[in-house]
Amino acid sequence: MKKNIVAMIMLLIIGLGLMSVVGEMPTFGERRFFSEEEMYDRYLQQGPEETGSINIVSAIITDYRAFDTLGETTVLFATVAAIYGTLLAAINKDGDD
Amino acid sequence: MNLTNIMANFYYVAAIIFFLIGLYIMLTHPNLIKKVIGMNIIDSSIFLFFVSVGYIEGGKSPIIENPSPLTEFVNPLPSGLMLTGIVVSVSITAFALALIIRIYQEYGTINVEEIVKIRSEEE
Amino acid sequence: MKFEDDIVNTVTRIILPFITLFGLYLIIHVHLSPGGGFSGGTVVGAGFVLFSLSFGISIQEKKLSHRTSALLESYGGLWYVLLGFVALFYGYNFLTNDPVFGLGQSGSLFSSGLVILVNIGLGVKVASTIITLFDSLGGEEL
Amino acid sequence: MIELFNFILLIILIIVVIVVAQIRDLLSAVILFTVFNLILSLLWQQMRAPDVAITEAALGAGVTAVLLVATISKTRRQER
Repeated sequence: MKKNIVAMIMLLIIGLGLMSVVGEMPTFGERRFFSEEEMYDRYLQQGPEETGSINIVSAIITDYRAFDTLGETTVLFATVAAIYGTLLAAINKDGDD
Repeated sequence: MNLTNIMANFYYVAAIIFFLIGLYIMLTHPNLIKKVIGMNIIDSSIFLFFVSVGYIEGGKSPIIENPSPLTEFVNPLPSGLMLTGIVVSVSITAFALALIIRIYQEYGTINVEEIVKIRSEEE
Repeated sequence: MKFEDDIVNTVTRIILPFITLFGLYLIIHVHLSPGGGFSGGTVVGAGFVLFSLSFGISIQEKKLSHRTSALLESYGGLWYVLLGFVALFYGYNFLTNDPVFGLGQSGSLFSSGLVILVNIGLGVKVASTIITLFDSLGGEEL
Repeated sequence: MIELFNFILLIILIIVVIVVAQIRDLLSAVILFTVFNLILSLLWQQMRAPDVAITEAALGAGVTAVLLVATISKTRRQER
């Protein structure tokens, strides 16, 4: 029970810090602050001509940032390899005993 | 700290609340599967924060059927980044669950306190 | 993991082609509508997971063996890298789209060369990853 | 109107997360976590991000829940 109270106090401090950051952030849904940037205009104005895809999100993840997605497929491959290593090592060890 | 600004940004406040509750689950519950669920809740809070940053009032989803300069679209960049993040979070969850199954085969429990007790008795 | 129930088996038999068709639709129409390699591949993999939940993993092994699934996953990643190397032979950067692959008419089904080719490989890879994850985490022998 | 709908969805999400934190049965926690992800995908459709909504409904709600249930079936159901 003592552990819960200590965790609550700690989380309260973290929450107050994050909440002060939210107080300084621009209003939700406003165009001016986050979205009037070069990449937004470039993607939305020249995306269909440059990639031929009218769905801009898939144009971003497989054309503009295709190298990023290549790294992500590597993550998937590493996950499957790690799970095989973790679970099959147990079977081989049991077979030896 | 601006109070009216906080009231207008209730999406960010909800993301912070999810983050804190997920962190609370990870800190206080001794069960490993409950810790994995808490980690997933923290991931979802980060996704909620990023996607709500990209939203624009009155914007359409970024699929350009007829190009015209008058139509407003939401920012497609946070959506693409979070699409990557969801897949990575599922990968991390799967690997953590494989480790949990291995721990259960080794110790017969998935409670952290019992595992610590068993390990201290072994030494 | 097997769940023997007539209702579940019948509903699975009816609904499984539509799930797979929807996943393939999401993969093929990546440049026209929401979706893509990740979500479409996940839907196809979830259809296989539903099949193995209702009929048993051993019957699903006959349809798609472990070895085939592992090969599909490896060749999905290899297909991605090979598509990147095609641009190098023409003298452009790695994973270049525009002059190497034809773009076609924007808005039609056969357009946006690299995007749709990459997404087909991604869909195959993600689907086999989901099947492999479920088989290794939920299989009886482990 | 849409703002009110999103606000109600966020309130439901917070209640579901608090129940997930309090409940002792692991299977119920996993099912409530699936509900959490489905409502979250509804919220992302409201925020005009349909790609993320489809991916979350398939990966976050479907596959994660299946993997968690598979793990619970191999280990212990009650949290002690």
